[in-house]
Amino acid sequence: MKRIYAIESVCMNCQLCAVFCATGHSRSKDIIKAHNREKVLPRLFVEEKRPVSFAVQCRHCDEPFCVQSCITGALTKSLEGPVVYAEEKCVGCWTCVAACPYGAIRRDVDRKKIAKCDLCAELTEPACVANCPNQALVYEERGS
Amino acid sequence: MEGRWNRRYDWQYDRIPSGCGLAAIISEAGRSFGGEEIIQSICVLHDRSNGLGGGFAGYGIYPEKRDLFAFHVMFESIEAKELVDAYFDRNFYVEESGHIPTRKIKEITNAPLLWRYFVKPLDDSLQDCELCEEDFVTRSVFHINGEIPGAYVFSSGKNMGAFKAVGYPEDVGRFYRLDEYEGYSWIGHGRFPTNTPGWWGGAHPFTLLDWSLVHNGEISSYGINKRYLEMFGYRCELQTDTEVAAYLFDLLLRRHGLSIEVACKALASPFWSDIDRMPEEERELFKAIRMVYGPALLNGPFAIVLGFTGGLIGINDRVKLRPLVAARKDDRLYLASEEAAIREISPDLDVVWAPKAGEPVIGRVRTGEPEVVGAEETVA
Amino acid sequence: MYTLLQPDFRIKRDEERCIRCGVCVRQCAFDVHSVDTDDGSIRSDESKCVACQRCETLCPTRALTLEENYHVANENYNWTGGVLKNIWKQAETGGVLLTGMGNPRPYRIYWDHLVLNASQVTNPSIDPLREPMELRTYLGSKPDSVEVVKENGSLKLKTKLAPQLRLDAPFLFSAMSLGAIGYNVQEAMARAATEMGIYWNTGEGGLHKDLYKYGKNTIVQVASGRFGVYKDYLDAAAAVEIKIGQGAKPGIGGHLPGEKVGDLVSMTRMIPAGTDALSPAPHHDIYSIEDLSQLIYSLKEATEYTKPVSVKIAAVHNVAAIASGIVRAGADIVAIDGIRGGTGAAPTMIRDNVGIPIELAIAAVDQRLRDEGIRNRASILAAGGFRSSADIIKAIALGADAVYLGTAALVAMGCHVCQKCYTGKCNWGIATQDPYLERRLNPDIAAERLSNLIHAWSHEIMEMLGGMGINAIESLRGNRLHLRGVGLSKTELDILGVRHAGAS
Amino acid sequence: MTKYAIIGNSVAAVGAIEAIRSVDAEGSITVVANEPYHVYSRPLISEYLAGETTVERMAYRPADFYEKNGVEAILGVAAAGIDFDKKSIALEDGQSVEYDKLLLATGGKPFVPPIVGLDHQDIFTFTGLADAMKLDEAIDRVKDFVVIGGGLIGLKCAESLHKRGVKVTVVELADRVMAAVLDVDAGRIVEKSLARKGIDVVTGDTVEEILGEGGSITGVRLKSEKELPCQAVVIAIGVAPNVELVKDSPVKVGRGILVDDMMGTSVPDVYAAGDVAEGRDVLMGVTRILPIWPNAYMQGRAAGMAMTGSPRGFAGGLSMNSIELFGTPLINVGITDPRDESFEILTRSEGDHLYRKVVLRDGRLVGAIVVGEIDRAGILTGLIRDGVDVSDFKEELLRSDFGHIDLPADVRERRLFAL
Repeated sequence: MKRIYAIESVCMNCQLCAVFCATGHSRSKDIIKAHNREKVLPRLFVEEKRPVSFAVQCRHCDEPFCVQSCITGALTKSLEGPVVYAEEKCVGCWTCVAACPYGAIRRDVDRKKIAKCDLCAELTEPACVANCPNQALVYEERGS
Repeated sequence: MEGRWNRRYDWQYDRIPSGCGLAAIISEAGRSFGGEEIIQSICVLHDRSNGLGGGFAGYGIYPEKRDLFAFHVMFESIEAKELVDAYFDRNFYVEESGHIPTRKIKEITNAPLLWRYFVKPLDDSLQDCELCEEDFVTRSVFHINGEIPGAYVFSSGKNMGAFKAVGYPEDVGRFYRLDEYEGYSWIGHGRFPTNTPGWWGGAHPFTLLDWSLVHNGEISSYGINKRYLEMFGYRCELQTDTEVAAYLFDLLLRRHGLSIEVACKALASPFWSDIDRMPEEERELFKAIRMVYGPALLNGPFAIVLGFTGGLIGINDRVKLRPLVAARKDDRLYLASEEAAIREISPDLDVVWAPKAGEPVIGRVRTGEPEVVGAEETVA
Repeated sequence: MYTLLQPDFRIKRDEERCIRCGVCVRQCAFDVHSVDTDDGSIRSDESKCVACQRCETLCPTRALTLEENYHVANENYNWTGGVLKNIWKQAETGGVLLTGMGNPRPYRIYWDHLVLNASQVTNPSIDPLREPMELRTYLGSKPDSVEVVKENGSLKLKTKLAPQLRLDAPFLFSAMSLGAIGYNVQEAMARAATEMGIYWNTGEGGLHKDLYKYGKNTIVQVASGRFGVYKDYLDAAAAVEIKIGQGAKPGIGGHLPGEKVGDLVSMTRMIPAGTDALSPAPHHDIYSIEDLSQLIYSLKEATEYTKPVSVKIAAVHNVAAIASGIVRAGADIVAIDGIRGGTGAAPTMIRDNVGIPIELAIAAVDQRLRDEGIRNRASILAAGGFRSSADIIKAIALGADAVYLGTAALVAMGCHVCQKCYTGKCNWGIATQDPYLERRLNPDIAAERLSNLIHAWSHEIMEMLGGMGINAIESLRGNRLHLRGVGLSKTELDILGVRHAGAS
Repeated sequence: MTKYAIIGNSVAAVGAIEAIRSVDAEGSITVVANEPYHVYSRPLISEYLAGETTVERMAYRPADFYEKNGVEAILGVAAAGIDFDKKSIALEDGQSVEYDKLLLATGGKPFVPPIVGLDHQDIFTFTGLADAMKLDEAIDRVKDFVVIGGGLIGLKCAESLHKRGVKVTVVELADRVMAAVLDVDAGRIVEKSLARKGIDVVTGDTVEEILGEGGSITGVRLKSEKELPCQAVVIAIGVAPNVELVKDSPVKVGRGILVDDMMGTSVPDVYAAGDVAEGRDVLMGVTRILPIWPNAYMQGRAAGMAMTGSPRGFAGGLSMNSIELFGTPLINVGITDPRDESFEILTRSEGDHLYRKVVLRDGRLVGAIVVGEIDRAGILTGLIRDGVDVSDFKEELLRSDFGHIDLPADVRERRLFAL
């Protein structure tokens, strides 16, 4: 399946991936509203330790620990490959957070829900990839 | 230099855009025929010219004086002629000097003094400047045209002559009594300049030594062709496309000793995409030609006919933006802007074709003399 | 010392738009922006701002605008703001004023006073979308003529030609050394050059091992510091260029401070890490033209006469005579860098006041070589501030064989011409060795941008050539009749060898 | 066509069904369970009790799960016995189910210690939906609860009861709550967070007798002789494997049903998974019961794969819990409180809200406790699971924002982008 890959050698730590991820997952899809009013959380983490940085999103594992750990069935592995998250089923137990070896699941503490990468299913290319100004994120099929 | 007769139209004569008609006939058997045929042929192309210039060149027309350079000179004034006479006296043996025969006709007016010299460089003169005959003659032509006010050499070859004037070509032919000459090869031209009253010197053909060149087109590469020639000592006094084309042939064929075929490939070179597809040896040759002779490439629309002793070349630019038709009948090769000009004088042709872009059509006297300029044998 | 200098710029932040994402904070190597930990808002200290526009460009909500500080000094026509600030700066530091990029002074740019010709009616223009249009250019020494013989019915070339560089379009990327610019920038140029069939130039900083694979499209430089010059370096290249001078700083050498000499630069330049890399003003083995000839032939010997040798000089007053000497000394290519040529670092006074415009230099050199009948013996490369395909086609019409693109290439890759290259803090990741900044220049993107530029300019040149009724670039080269001057004096026209517009 | 049978209908069964169907679309699958409900999320019974969810929303898989997976679900009917020779399960209603491959996923049952007074009313356990429903129904008439057991179940139950507005006291035998998975420091943080909300926690003590009159509870008496008044008691000490079906059978039982890494029992074609199974612990190197949800799914899945004949194996159980009590999230993984000198322990804490502990053995991470900033704690879990040598950057593990960036570049690249 197509996955998002970070290219660390050209990630410049602007973190626009996070900005556009949050915007893409906002109700308004408006970058200013998404951040200043809706306070949407990005579905990815940018790790940074100068000079290196890179974004980490859900890897949509073949054998996803999060899905196996999810106590409610909110996380499932779809046949097409992505790990699908049904927010309405999530109770915020954070078991998946503990299980995910990538640390790719974010807690939305206020809402007691998790937030994780859905590969921007409705778009042809995830927002983080599409908006990375330095092509440090690619969305492609590699090997498995 | 200001006020010089032959510089009067200096700027204007730079690349006068013109449409033209041209025609040429050669007997590859070397049989002579009268000048009326070429007049008759070019006459058909009347509408391709506008009366502002017509001209001819004939080869084999001075058989008795074949060892002498025939200078055709136009003078604006007697003073100019005196200066030229003095120049010839210093540097040449002058065997004969006199009017070029003309007939008075109402269509041709304002004729300058038209004079003909049969000359030979003095040995002393040649030794003084360590030049061969041809280079010495070339230098003399440049000297007269460049330095002597009111004088213009328009023909300087052996056993050939150029005839040109302001007027329609058929009138120019009658004016110069071409019907009274016989030659084995003839070139004719009618001119259609768009922006200036014609000047006699500006009519085609342009000549140097026995090269004569008529041209329909506009050479966009003129500026660099001229500067390139200047590097080799040519002085392009008239600043016309036709003049540089003539000189380029002189440089490549006579001075660099290239064959006609190779010279034509320099002046109308194949495209790189074609060269890239050639077998290696050929590719390297054409690469070298383009690298070395890039500044000589004639770029822009043209159909050119070049006459020389014993031969004739017709060639188009490398995308064929101007018309040129070729035909054969018996020993004759015909070239013209339009097929009609050929059919007019030879209705029943063996073969007629339109030469491809950049591919020269070469006519050559096959038997006996005269000696062919240029290197080895080439075929059309 | 308390500074009398006012900030050059003002930064306006639209608080309505700012989403406090911190892109500006993380992207500014000059530490202009910072987060106010009290309320999470972002503040800007404009005194540090160099107007590189990195923050402006990356701000996802366009919340930032940069303005010139309107009243930095009480300027007048003589005592301009720039002049006053320079004096204050020097009064505070006692140092030579340093700068980067090309000359910004308003010397006449002749390109803007030259217009091109086009065909109308009497001569058909050529449509490059339908007809072949040839930009291919060979750089190197050409003989006066070729000798061709006929053997077994086929033509054979007898003349052995000197080595040539084949360019698919008349551009090259200028010499910019590893050290002055980052590795990624060189990689991008190397890749774009390879893709587009042109060349890039290492500058005087050696050639990194990983770039040897682009050798076929690489010109290696031999400069006064001889950095990184050894057998493999020469062998890897397509051509060798001896750098005598540079348009941005004629007459002076170069100085790469030790802090920029990290492992990569050290290895490539073959000098110890952390040491200053000093390029002397003259080559200490070239004190005259005959010495140059020796070096040219040494390099030809070393490369077994398989590679053209270029000599690069700054355009100075007697450039034509110097160029002639260089050709006669055996150079296959003469590269001339005009007064608007760029640099990573130069004393401001030198950059702004020494040298002559490239237009005049091209015209003078081309004419001089023709007058001497040796124009074919060397190609002329022109450099120094070419901004567009129009500048380039005019340079070619004046007589250049091809042009070096330095600043334009950098701008294509993202340079915003803030002229702070010498600080090593280039926020665009170009003129820096800082690993945090360097990675901003993604060689994939940069190579593509360069290729795009070359593609676009090539196409524009084709269109203009076609308009003139020309379908091969060599028919325009030195063809000054396709140029006309507008608003130039007789002297200028004479030097350029161009008529005034209106003269037919 | 293979006949698969599964006894039990919780997460291990689901893991097995999903595994089988990923390989074998043809075979028949029969699920037998004594609980009458569609497969539901057992851990959500505390949310149910707290009134934060409904039975419908507790469905672990969609309503059409059985149908979509071609499963015949016999629910509300207990298995009465198994004939391992004939490969047949006898049901309590007299039916029987034949199988080729059998999975025992019978789970656990609440462990009830010998306490005096267990015959009173309003004594509850807390492991299934039915337990939660009974408690829900009791809340209206009870003001004070005592929860016996300060482990995960006990505390979640206490929190839910507290949210319903009743007074709760937790009694824990050990010296701290969640003693099985937390160390003293972390335990104290949890206790304080409970105390802040008004839940009393008694540690180091236990209920010896449930006091009452006429069947109704009036309080409990602790070992310390202290008495706590209450009207109901929840016994939430833990669960014991439900091994009754295989008593006196050839299936070997330790504390639970002993399984190998393919989840196979001592009897061919019989597998066990989930809270009933005693499998290998990835860190301890011993077999033990790990009654946690993710473990049950993974075991079920491993068993399912093995039953189809394409075994993937089970990587081994890993103790891992995530719990949030009154807004303090907490995660524990692996070995968290070793007493052995061979372990290296690093900790960092900030007040009562942040605590981070990592446990190393031979340079490898084997356990961690994260309280408070848990967001990226899964990375630690991954390092534990994969046995990554962390000795070069062990101090970094204590940072809340510890991430892949702290790993050597090559390790990072492999770990992040292997897929």
